[in-house]
Amino acid sequence: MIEYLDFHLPVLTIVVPLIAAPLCVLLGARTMAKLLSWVVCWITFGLSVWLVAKVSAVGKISYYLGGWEPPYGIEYAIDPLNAFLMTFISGMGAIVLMYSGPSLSDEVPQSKHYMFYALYLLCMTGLLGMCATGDLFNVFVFLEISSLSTYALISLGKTRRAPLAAFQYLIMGTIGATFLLIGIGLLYQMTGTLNMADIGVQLESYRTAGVVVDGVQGPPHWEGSRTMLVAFAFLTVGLCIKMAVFPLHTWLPNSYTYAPSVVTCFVAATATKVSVYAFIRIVFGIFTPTFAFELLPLDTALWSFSLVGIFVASIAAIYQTNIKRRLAYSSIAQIGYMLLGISMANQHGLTAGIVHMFNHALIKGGLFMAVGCFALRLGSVHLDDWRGAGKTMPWTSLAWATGGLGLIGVPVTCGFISKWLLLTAAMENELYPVAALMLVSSLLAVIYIWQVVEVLYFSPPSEKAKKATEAPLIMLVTTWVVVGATVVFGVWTTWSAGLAGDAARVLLGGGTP
Amino acid sequence: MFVSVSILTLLAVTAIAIARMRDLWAAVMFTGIFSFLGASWMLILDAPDVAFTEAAVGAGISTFLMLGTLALAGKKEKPTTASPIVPLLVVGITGAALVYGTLDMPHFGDPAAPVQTRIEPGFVEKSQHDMHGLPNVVTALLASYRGYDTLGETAVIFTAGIAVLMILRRDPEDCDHRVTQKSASTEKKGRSS
Amino acid sequence: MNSFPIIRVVSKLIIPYILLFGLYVQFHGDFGPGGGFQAGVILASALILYGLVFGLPAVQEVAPPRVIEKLIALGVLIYAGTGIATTLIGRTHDGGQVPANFLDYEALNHDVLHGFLPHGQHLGIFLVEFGVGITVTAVMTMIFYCFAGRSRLFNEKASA
Amino acid sequence: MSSDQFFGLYNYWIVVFLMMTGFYIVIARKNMIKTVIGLNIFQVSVVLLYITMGKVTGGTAPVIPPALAGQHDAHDQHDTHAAPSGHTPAANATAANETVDHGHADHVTELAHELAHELTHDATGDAIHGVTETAGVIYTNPLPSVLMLTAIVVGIATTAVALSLIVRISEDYGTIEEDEILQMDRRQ
Amino acid sequence: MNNVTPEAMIQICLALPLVALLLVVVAGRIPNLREACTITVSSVLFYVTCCLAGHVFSGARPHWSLGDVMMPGFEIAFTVEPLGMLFALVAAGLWVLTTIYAIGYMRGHHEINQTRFFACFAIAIFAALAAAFSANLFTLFVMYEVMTLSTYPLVTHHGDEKARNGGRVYLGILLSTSVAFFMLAIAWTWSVTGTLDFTEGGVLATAFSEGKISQRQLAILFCLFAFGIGKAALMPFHRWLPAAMVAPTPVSALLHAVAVVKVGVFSVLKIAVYIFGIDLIADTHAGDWICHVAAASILLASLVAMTKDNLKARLAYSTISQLAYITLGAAIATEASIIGGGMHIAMHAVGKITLFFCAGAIYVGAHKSNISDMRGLGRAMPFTFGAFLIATISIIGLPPGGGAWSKYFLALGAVDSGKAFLMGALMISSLLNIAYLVPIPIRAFMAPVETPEEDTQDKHSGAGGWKIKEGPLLCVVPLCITAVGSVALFFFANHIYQWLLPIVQAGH
Repeated sequence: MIEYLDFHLPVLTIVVPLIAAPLCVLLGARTMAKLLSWVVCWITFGLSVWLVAKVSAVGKISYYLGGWEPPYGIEYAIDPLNAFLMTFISGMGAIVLMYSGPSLSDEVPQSKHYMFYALYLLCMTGLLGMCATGDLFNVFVFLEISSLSTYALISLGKTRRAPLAAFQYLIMGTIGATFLLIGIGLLYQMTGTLNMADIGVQLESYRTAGVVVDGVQGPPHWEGSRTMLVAFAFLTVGLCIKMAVFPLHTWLPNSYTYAPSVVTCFVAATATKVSVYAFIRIVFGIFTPTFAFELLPLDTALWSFSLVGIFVASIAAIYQTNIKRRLAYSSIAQIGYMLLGISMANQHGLTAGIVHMFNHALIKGGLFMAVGCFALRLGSVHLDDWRGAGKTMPWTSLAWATGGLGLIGVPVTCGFISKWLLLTAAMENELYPVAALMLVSSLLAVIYIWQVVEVLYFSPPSEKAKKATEAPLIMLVTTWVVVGATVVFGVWTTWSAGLAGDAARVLLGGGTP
Repeated sequence: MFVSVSILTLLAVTAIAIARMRDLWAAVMFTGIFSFLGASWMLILDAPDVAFTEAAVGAGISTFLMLGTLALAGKKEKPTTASPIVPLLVVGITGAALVYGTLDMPHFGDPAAPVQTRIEPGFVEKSQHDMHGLPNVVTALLASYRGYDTLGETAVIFTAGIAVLMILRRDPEDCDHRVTQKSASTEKKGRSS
Repeated sequence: MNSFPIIRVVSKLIIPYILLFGLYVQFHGDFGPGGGFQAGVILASALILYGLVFGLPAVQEVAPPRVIEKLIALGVLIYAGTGIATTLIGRTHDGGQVPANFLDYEALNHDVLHGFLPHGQHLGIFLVEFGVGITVTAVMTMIFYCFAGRSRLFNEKASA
Repeated sequence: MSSDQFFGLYNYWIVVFLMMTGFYIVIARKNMIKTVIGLNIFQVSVVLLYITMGKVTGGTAPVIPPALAGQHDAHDQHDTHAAPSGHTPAANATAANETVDHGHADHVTELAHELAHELTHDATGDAIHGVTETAGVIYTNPLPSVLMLTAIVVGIATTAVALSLIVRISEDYGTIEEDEILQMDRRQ
Repeated sequence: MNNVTPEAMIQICLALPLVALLLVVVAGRIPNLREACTITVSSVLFYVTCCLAGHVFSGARPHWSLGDVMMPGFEIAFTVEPLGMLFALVAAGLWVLTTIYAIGYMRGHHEINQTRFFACFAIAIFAALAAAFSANLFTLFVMYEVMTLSTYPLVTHHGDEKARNGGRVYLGILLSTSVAFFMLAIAWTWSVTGTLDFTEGGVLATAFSEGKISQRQLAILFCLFAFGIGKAALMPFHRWLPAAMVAPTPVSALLHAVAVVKVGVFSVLKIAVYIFGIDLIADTHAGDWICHVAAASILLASLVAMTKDNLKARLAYSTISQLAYITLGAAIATEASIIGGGMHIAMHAVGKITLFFCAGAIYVGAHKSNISDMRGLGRAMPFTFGAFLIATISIIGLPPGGGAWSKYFLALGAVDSGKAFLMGALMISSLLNIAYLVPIPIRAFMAPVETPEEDTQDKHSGAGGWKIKEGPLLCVVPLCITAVGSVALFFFANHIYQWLLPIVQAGH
């Protein structure tokens, strides 16, 4: 049994939730579906923890689906980076699902619960599949699984704006996916293969031997190949839409705001991170940092977009009275930090970017979970209605404050670790203005977080806050598990920073640890 | 050559026509025609499976679905007041980038293109060996070599099915839900005013 | 639409052939263009045609939404189940048993009714195409139900 | 630009034009159904892009004539009896299986070479190296077709979800013009 | 305590405040038990700190590390050296007194949320000790932030609009400066030197000699540190200090005398000594800009203090001025000035806490917070105002107040460095100190009570109008002790000098 699981670990991690989704529909009953999805989520989490342990022990794992070797078949290629990512996706998935119960009953009609569970599992499957795969087209397919289920989940929101937000996201998301598809097509055309590693090898050979264009041997450096440039551009833009990088972020605020709280928790914690991962994979795994950052000024472009995005989104966040929207803008800003780290393309920067993916998932997950608790008890996510809730919902308020400190990047929370790593990486690259701007921008987070804290603790209670009681135990406990994790991983960073460091090393061409 | 040129021209004309049309019903019909033309060209390009599917999906299901939606949501598009400059600019840049990208592409039908030569032996020979004589190589690829993609595809379809069911199914409880929602929104309105 | 008798008669005549064609496409995918997806679309279109002509209640009697809903799930399960089955069975190699990867149809080799029942890759492809066919048919039908269920036109017809 | 280049690339350009028309409809039009139509055109054009790149001059659809297929079937049945597994095995990189698979992989590569030789043996005319060619027939690369089958299915799935969202929106707002809806929301 | 190693003592010192925190939370519902716990633990802590001080001042440098809990290279580690030890002694000693005082004050004033108050207090003390013992910049920074956050609930203790605004300024300035400047400076240091450890002689000296950082950059870096450590309240980042005056008086005492501001100036000193190295600062004139800023702060803050009628506000500006002395000491960076700065931490702490205790006692006892209302109050509160007078003398720098020595050393340092204008600034400032502090006790004792009827009543009832109406006993006793302490320090200064001497000599 152990041997069986061990051998099929990469695929089981993805297929188990995939199978559970139709089972939920087949069962049809709310409680059964709930039970099943709980169990499956935790199994998936267990499997991915196992996977991460295995990768740490033996290095990169390949799994050939259908037994077909690449480039004929599809390969699952697990290395420290995606194993790490899969662990926290499935972990967040499991914990948010545990959390979901009361909030779900409040926001989604009971008869639709089993479908919610099915779609939730599918969303998780899609995200996990995107991480695990080593095949470009497979990335697209799983991206669509996760996207479609996300659209549907968002449309479950209580107000009539939810379907609208879902539609807007669908249009943007599909444009992004189609751009991705075009990019994949162009790459396929120039290399004749879809396996990422194989494309990398092929491009390497062009770099040394040159591309044959019109039957003429080209010069042995492939920035000359215009097709490759355009392919890269389309992949980047497509993923940037999915990541919600600043000028392409328009879908995100509405989606996060009007989706049911549970969906927001899960999506905010995981979805954009996976696109960031795919971007990392494409830049470092297929093309090379040399191509992306030296031949193309992508690094400068990313810094400028990230920094502008961080400032614009943070300032926008300050002006939002809807807390979910406020956090949504904050998410856009935080993506900027991840990209800043990645664009530095060195060990420290990349580690910082990857760690921040993880840390931000925890922080934002925790904050949105706290918002969900408030939404359940206060029936509103407007700042005005939250006045004085610190008295009646002390634990939830404290969770918000703690998570908020993480977002600000106060020491002893994991937000500090990412910020610190980013800062030192920027210093190492002698990007002093970037470092300074980054720090100044993080002060904006103080404003939009602390305003809420003040409202919670120092305002005369609103009508709703007076009547409110503390959130249900299960929601409170899970929220605190996540918020507690932000503190735990702020002190004990050996695991997260260590894994991220390994991942960065592998990506930068170093040997597996 | 002549056939393909004329089909391509027709495709372009249809696309422009759709873009300019305000009558949604006609636009949907033209989209169906567009898919059909596309399918015919795919047939010329030796992709009968895709052509078959595109005809069934593009000219069949999606037209049907869109007509169904039109019946529920209205048939006329309102003229937009927004200036088309920005979209045109975006499209222009994207298109220019793509055309720029084509310049180094292997030419149409080039037998030496990486797509044709990279995998050695190619899928056709390999599948003959592996599949014990399965005539349709596309099916072999679809279901076996890239069977996992197809599992993903089935999952996508499944997702879409559940999604549509969840978005559109009316449940008795759903009605109550909408009522409470309406009252919540009026409450909010009252407060803000 | 059901007020036109000609359409009713014609569709009654056509539907069996559509179904037959759908089944042909489903099981003949190995040999010519076609496969589970196309077959599913065709089979669903037969149901949809039936629904359009004879009304939603009539077609829902033939294919109840509850059943269709379960079929959506069933198809995916057949597909993924085939994959899981291959991992569980493993493949025979040099007389010994070695693990077979997910969706490795080589594990489905068997000697029962050799030459009559498909085996190995053929069996695998048959099974997964079957799964795809079921899901696609069910999903397309379900989408039709959902859209038609929202349509005032159909609801009035149901009450009339 | 040489005429050679023009004739080699013009159908890509038309495909690009089609894509951009679709893309324009998506971003310029505020009517939701029109947006979805644009998305459809965009996606169909991408399918055309892939299919175009798979085509090889003088090629034919990758469906092997049954006569030829039968020939191989016979060959393979013989083969199957000799070795129960006749295709490239799972050369899984996991350490445990490596040794087993390695030997097997060699064996299979050998088989594949033998087969390739056999296949090209009676080929007529100039065999262009590497082009998929069996018994004198050049086959178009089937992989783009397969990818696009998946993409079409994904496309219709997206369309279905989009349209169902439109139905809900039009029920809730009474319109499917994005401008009007945004105005209504702002007024609220 | 003889068989306990100094390393273990560090652990005990750091653990005790946390134990206190736990006990306070657990015993929150029973005030007497809660306070007993706090007092016991704080007394034990003071005892252990004294024992540790014995080791450290006789030359030991105990070290304890939590290991690389953070990223490799960033460890939470503690090394005790004399400067930190002195600060820890001050903090631990004053914690006992502040606790006692706080009990009197909080109960006398019927404050709410007392449990939260004592809990946050314990965390603040923990952070102060940990910062004092920190072995590297990283630990120092972490503890600095912990301190900021743990004192925020104290500042906003009343929870009203005023408290919220005060807290906003407090948190805003402290967090902003620490994130925008301090963190940047740390990262810069890390990127230049590759280490954050406090090393005798300074880590930047090597980097400078290797040309990794220029003279001008060093000056900028020093500015970043000096301004980044917002708790040092260098102008123009001083606004938080008066803003934090909304807090209850024991908190003000804690903020202004013991924990918060002292962590700030202590950090500046420690960075000057162990990151830059006093020789480097002296050679490269890295501190020159800050010298000017500090001198300006000293004078301006004193001038502003004169305009304030609210006693606590006046004391707050006085604090800003006095803190700038210490920053100045660090920026001048001669042996004498560093010792003077270090000494001033202790001298000012004891003096200023006395003044705040007095302000609080007056508030509890007479419900007066404005200086103009305190005419003749000295007759009713002789102990309080007596202590006030003594502390005033110390703050001004007149013998027999402890402040005399520290100011003497600072002046000596200024002369050594050849910056005569600094000497002038110090002199003028002392005069200003006299001008804004001395009138308070003088008026309290000498001036007639304003309301005549009350005056006559007093004459009738009491012997010569001396009707004693002091604050609660628990308030008055601590302030007498600290007043006596500030005099004692005058005679004790030589020891402090001897203790601090190793830190300035190590670099040579």
